[in-house]
Amino acid sequence: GDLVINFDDLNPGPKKGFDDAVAQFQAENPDINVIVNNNDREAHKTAIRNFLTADAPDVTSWYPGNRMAPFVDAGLFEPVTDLWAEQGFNEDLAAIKPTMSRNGEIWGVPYSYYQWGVYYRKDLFDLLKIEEPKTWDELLSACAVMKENNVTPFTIGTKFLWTAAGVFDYINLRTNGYDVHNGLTAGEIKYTDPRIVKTFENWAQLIEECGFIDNHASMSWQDAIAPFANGDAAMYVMGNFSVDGYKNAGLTEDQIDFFQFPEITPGLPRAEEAPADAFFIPTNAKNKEDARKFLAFVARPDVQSKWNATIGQLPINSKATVGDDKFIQQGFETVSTAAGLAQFYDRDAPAAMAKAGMEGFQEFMLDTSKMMAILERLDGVQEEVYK
Amino acid sequence: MSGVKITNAIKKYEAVQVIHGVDLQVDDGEFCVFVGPSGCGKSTLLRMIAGLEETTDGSIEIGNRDVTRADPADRGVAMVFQTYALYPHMTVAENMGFGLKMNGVPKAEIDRKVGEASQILKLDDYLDRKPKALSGGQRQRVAIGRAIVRGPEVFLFDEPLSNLDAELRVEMRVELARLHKEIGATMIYVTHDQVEAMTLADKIVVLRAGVVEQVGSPMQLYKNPDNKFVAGFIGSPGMNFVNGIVEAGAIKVDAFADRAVASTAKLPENGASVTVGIRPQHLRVDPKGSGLKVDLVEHLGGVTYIYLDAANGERIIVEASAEVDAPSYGSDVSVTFDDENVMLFDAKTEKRIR
Amino acid sequence: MSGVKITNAIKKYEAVQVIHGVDLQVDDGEFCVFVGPSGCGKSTLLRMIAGLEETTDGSIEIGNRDVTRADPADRGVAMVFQTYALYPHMTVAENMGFGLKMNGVPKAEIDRKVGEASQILKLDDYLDRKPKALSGGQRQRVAIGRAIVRGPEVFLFDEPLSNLDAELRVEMRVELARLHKEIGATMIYVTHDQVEAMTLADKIVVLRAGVVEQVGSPMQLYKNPDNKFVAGFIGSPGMNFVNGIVEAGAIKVDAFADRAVASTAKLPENGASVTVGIRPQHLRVDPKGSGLKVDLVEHLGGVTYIYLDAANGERIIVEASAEVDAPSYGSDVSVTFDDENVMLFDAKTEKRIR
Amino acid sequence: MAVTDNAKIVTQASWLSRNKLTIAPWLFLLPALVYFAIYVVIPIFESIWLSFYEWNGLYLADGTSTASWVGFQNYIKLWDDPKFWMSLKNNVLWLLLFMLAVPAGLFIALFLNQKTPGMRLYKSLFFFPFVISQVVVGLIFGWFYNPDFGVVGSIWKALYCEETVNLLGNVTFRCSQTPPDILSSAEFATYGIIAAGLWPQIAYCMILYLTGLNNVAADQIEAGRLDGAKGWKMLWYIVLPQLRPATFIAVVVTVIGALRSFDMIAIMTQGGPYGSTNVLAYYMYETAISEYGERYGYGSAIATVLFIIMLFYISYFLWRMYQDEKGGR
Amino acid sequence: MFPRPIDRSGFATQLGYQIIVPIALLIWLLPLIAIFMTSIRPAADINSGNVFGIPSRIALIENYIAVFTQSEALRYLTNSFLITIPTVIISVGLACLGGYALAIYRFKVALPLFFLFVAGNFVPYQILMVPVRDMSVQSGLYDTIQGQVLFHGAFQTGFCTLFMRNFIKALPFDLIESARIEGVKEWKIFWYVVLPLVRPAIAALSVLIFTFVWNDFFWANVLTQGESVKPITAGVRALNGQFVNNWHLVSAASLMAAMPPVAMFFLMQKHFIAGLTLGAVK
Ligand SMILES: Nc1ncnc2c1ncn2[C@@H]1O[C@H](COP(=O)(O)OP(=O)(O)OP(=O)(O)O)[C@@H](O)[C@H]1O
Ligand SMILES: Nc1ncnc2c1ncn2[C@@H]1O[C@H](COP(=O)(O)OP(=O)(O)OP(=O)(O)O)[C@@H](O)[C@H]1O
Ligand SMILES: [Mg+2]
Ligand SMILES: [Mg+2]
Repeated sequence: GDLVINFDDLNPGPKKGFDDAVAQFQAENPDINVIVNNNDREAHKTAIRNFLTADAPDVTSWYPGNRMAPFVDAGLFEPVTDLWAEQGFNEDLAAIKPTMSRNGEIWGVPYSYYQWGVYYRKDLFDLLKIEEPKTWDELLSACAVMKENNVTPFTIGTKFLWTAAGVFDYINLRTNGYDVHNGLTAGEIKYTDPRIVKTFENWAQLIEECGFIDNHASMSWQDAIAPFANGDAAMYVMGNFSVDGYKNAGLTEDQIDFFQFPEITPGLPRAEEAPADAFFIPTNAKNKEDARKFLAFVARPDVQSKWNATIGQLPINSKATVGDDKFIQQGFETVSTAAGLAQFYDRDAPAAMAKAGMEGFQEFMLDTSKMMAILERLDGVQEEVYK
Repeated sequence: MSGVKITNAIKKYEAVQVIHGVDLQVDDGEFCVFVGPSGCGKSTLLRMIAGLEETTDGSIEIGNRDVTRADPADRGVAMVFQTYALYPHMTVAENMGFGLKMNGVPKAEIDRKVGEASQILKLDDYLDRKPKALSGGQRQRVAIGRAIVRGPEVFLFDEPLSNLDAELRVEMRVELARLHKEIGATMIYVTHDQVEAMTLADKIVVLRAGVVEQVGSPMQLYKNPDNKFVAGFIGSPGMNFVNGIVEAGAIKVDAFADRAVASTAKLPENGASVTVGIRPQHLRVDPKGSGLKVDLVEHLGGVTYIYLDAANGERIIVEASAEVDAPSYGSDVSVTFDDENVMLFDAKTEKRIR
Repeated sequence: MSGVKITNAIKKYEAVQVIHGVDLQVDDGEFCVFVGPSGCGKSTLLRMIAGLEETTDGSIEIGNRDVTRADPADRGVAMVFQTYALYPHMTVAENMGFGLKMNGVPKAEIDRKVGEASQILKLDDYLDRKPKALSGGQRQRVAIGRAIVRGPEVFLFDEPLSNLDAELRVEMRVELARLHKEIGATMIYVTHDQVEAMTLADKIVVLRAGVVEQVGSPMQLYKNPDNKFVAGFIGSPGMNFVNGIVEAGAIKVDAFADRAVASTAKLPENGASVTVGIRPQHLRVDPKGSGLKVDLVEHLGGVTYIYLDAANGERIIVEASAEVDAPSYGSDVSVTFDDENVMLFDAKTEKRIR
Repeated sequence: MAVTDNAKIVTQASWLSRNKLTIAPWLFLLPALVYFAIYVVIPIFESIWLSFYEWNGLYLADGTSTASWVGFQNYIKLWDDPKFWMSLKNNVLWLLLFMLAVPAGLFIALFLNQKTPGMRLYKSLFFFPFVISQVVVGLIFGWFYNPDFGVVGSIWKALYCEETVNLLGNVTFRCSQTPPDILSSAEFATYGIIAAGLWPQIAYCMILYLTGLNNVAADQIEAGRLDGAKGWKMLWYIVLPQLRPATFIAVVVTVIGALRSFDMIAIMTQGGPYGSTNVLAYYMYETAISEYGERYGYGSAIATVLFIIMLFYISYFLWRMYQDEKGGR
Repeated sequence: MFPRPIDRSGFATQLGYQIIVPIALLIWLLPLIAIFMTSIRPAADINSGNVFGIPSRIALIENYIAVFTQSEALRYLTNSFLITIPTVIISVGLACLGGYALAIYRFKVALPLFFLFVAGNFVPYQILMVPVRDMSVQSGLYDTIQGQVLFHGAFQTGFCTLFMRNFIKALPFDLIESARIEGVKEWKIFWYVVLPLVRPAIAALSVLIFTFVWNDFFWANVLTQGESVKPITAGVRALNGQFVNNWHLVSAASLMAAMPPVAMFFLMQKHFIAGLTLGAVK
């Protein structure tokens, strides 16, 4: 029968990865007629709220963590706990299982994730004789060298807010660890908690002693690539998807490299940001049988290997193989050895909180002296949101 | 038979009553003119006949059919508006034929009727023009043509000439008179131009505040008005009115230097106040007399108006022929007249004393 | 001394010349009326005096000051517009005092002057109203009051009464005459209403197509017009014009059934065409005669107009007194008149033949 | 039989024709009325109703709404919501500053109210900004303000920066002062957006005034000239009072424009930086259907507040209209 | 005329005025000129910071072609037309009927109903957003051209009715009465007498509504999600995200979005301005 899949990425790479996978699935299941609705990511975010009730596809892409919570709570997703058991996903996809679960059931099947970390201009580092910093102090001293040479250490574009959240997440993960991240995004830890304050103080130090480019608040993350590409800024805290952007800006693989965000609190188990993409079956799907087939298919090691090789991301299935791209390799290394995987601030926290929090981060980056006022305000929002 | 008969017609706009029970008979083929001061209800009455205003009470018959509640279209009337109400997007021919066309009259017949009407009105050369390209008089003619084409029993005109300039007005007035003679239909005509009323009407209806004051032929109204209002309203310049006191079978009038006016009318008892009316044409200035001061002399070429002020503040206008030497400003004069030209009115009821 | 002297004034709008060298002297205290057909340049000339239109060439003096290039406000003139041009957002008092206020006159003095003017014009009770809340005549008075308050040397009026209805017009006309007598200022007045011109003017200026046709007192123009245009323009109903042929020291007129008209004027040679003019008032209908067909008889109460058609298509209007029995429609009549009332005009140049 | 039938038809027809002036208007009006009611009138009440619910916009799988009644809770929350007050404050700022469009429009209109050759073309060119989509205006100004690639940036570079090469030999700029980042500054961003919004709005007011000036009674101007009013006095005492209808409508459209300010904000800042350029219209949108929103009840409460504010103007406008109507036919 | 006509002043003033006006215009339109200039620059100019100067090369055609080939601009433009034109037809058509009813007939609720349309026209969009969006989703009109047309049509009907009613009200009522006396049926009066006379109003209104709807951005956001039915305004925003730093392309796309209303304005200027002032002022 017909299998309707709503997908959410029109960018060439991801689109190809998906299309290839669909083609393969189609080839393997000639009796199933796959119909694809591919939409822009932002549009998809709006659309899913409607199509789940009004015009449900059989499979839709979506994100785990808090992002799936409202749909799960409204009973709009079909649990696939049994599928996981059947297919042995509980073992193969173990790392992601917590974020795919809610209310004691598992709700979808992930096909990919990617690492975050610090991308840097290797040629600049070489020129300034700087090593990849492993610790906070190393980072700060590296910054000092850069600044002496008129190089802005970090580039960033915070116009759309979420990039700042990435920085926050990392400093927080390194300052307080994975549990505090989860506690905070779950509303269990207040923003004025001394541990979070510490995170912000570290961030303030980073801004003070390293520094971000000027005018980041008027730039998108793509805009922020320009100074990086031009050599005016040396580092970029980003997700792996940005590599394409660097290359488009004319940088070669030799000029850029990746390191894990340096350690801050010594001895803390290292957790990483690694947002995952997944497929879900809507409750109102018409062809759930084939939908389950597709979900099983996308989790297959061979499928994930090939797919992620195409899109330059990391497969989740532990049996899958990783592409030979240098960033993928490093990412795999980073993520697979991590003690915990965070989704992302705006996926782990509920929407209203995430919005307020990210605005706070942006404001903080523009004026660190407002720290306490911001944190108190976020406490207020937190109280409201998690009520 | 297509006269119009109005019986006790009443019109109310919500609480306000504007027509207070009008009874009127317009005979077949008659040219009837409604006159009266502004706001007296002339248009309203006309529009009630047309069916454009509902008649609150009473009845209206046209040619013996009771049309009080009939649709305007079914009354056999045609109306010419003050603004002409020509359809600006249609040519003259289309304007005239529109009503017929909408009622499904065959094209050939429309053309024939329009042709006839345009011949009567000398509009043949303009049939393809839009109203914009016509002069005021021509537009007026088209409006009339539109009425003629429908061959109504009764023509209604609401101040059809008031938008024309003085010269054209005279011309169109003459033309209307001829038209009436030609087609002989019943016509009801609203105006507040005296001259139009006097020259066109077979029958004038003088309205005041929604009430008919007098009905009659122009000369009847001019020569034999029923009351002070009609007397003052008909004739130009208006009749002079001064106060008089009945004294021993005659009337003593201050303004006439106490000259007693003899009268054949049934005078009220001695000492009663009456209003004495006399037309400017019937007065002559007597430079040897006294009691009236010359306030203003207006020479109009053929005729001269002399404004006289009486000691008691009353004002008298004398119309003199241009040949007569006018008295000079400020001089003291009196007036002479024939007693038979004097009309008397009750000072209170303003009714004519005959 | 505040007369107005215009010397060879010329006005051009770009290429079009609308005033072709006007020379005119208006004496101090004189009431001068400009008349002429629409578009002849009356308003333009007046506005040139006011300074609202630039004078292309020539000069304008007011009270011996050359003001040809002066600002309107500095000419010592006040103007009353046809539309009144009252400021709708100001009360009557503010309207009248505005000019003074703009010239920095102290408030107390403004109030005094406005008070005076409003007394003259009987506007005391309306000082706090906005123009919207006034009747047409009252508005007109405010417009005049605004002019009076400024105490100008010259008052200019551009058809000030033409927006009023007939009755009010008469009333305001009389009032204007009185006002002129009262303040004695120079007034220049544009109208195309004949009656206004005849009754108000000390001096009438007849304009045609930007050229002065004749200047003179009303009676001069009426009795002794210089040309056919003036003769036809002044007097109502207009002078009858018919064609005549000079024949043996007299004029043979078709329309008069070949009755020869004797004349003391210097006649052109025999056989020449002349235009014969005679006013309707000077004609009498002779029911026993023939040659003219009665086309229409209009009874106006005091007076009756008889429209006669000659065989050659010429039309003659006779004004008869109401007392005279009018001939019936279609009957064949002739007219009689005194030869001395006939005026002759050159058929080509239209100049009077004296 | 046939006779009675006929009689029936006649009476029916006559009932119809007798009442045709009662029925006809409804037949003409009904399509527009029903359609308008469905899409505009009823939703207003639905929105107000919804503002008493908490709802994340989702329906259960069976199609029933997940909304739950919370009474005045949303309004209470609003009262404590700093972003709401920030938005309201910005709305007021918009209202006040947008009013500048009125005198500015008047000024330009006066400047252009001449009949020299080519003036018609100039006038219409001046009118351009109004016709252009606010999205485009927002983009243009966003680019204008951009401190790096935009016009402000270019000017800044020309003034305060020198061109050098960086470590890698690429061309770069060293500036003695950081350029103003208008749209990222909490203090200035709102002003920046308002300035952009004023551009088309001034054009709008200008056209209203130009037509107004066209209709200024020439005779009153002339009377004023005879009365010695010149220049500003003429403007103040004679022209402006006559322009009152134009001014009224310019104020109305400007108020509405200010309260509807959505497009510019959506394009230029999305309410940022950190909510400092938010206005009720955008905040409502953000709360209800943006990525981080989905609080429909709360959004409806914001919309209701906005609606109530607008209601004052609507009522005032209707009242004025009613006054006019009373005078008419 | 106020201020005093300049052609009455001295030559110097006249000349000064003739010089100042174009300069003022230039400053006034600077933003537009700037983006036009940008839209004809080659990418290299932007990158090298030549934003203001003379373009190193006129890349007009190239840039505009790039916009079409590298993005969905063509589809956005088509969508805009598909949304705008039917909207104009629907709203103006209904408003003619409704305005006629409200203007010509005396019935008690005419004024309140008229005010309802007027008020609806001033309502902030936000108050309609949630229910309209929800209704569209429920009825399957969400994310369709029809959905947008239907909403815009309804909303603009308010303004159009206001406009048409006032316009028809200003027609001489005698015309209607005259037709009634002639026995013309009500709908025929509407069709043969009123409609031909309101043609100028229809033209004015159509241009106006065209511009309003074309320039809509809010509802495009609320009622659509995908590329396929987005109008150009929303499209330009999307392009802005896509053509990061390619300001020459963004400018070209923006100008393209602005073009139809601008062209409309230029062609129908008289009607447009009449519409604005008439609709508003009356
Ligand atoms: N629709 C209406 N509602 C209330 N009163 C009305 C209406 N129409 C007319 N009137 C009143 O009815 C009276 C008569 O009006 P009508 O128009 O018949 O006067 P008229 O004699 O034709 O006056 P005019 O000579 O000025 O045309 C007036 O007092 C007028 O105010
Ligand atoms: N601004 C102008 N440009 C060109 N021609 C004009 C202008 N104003 C008036 N005219 C022309 O000048 C002539 C005289 O006009 P003016 O207004 O003085 O006539 P008028 O005698 O006052 O007429 P009316 O009795 O109709 O008021 C007319 O032919 C008119 O067309
Ligand atoms: Mg009337
Ligand atoms: Mg004039």
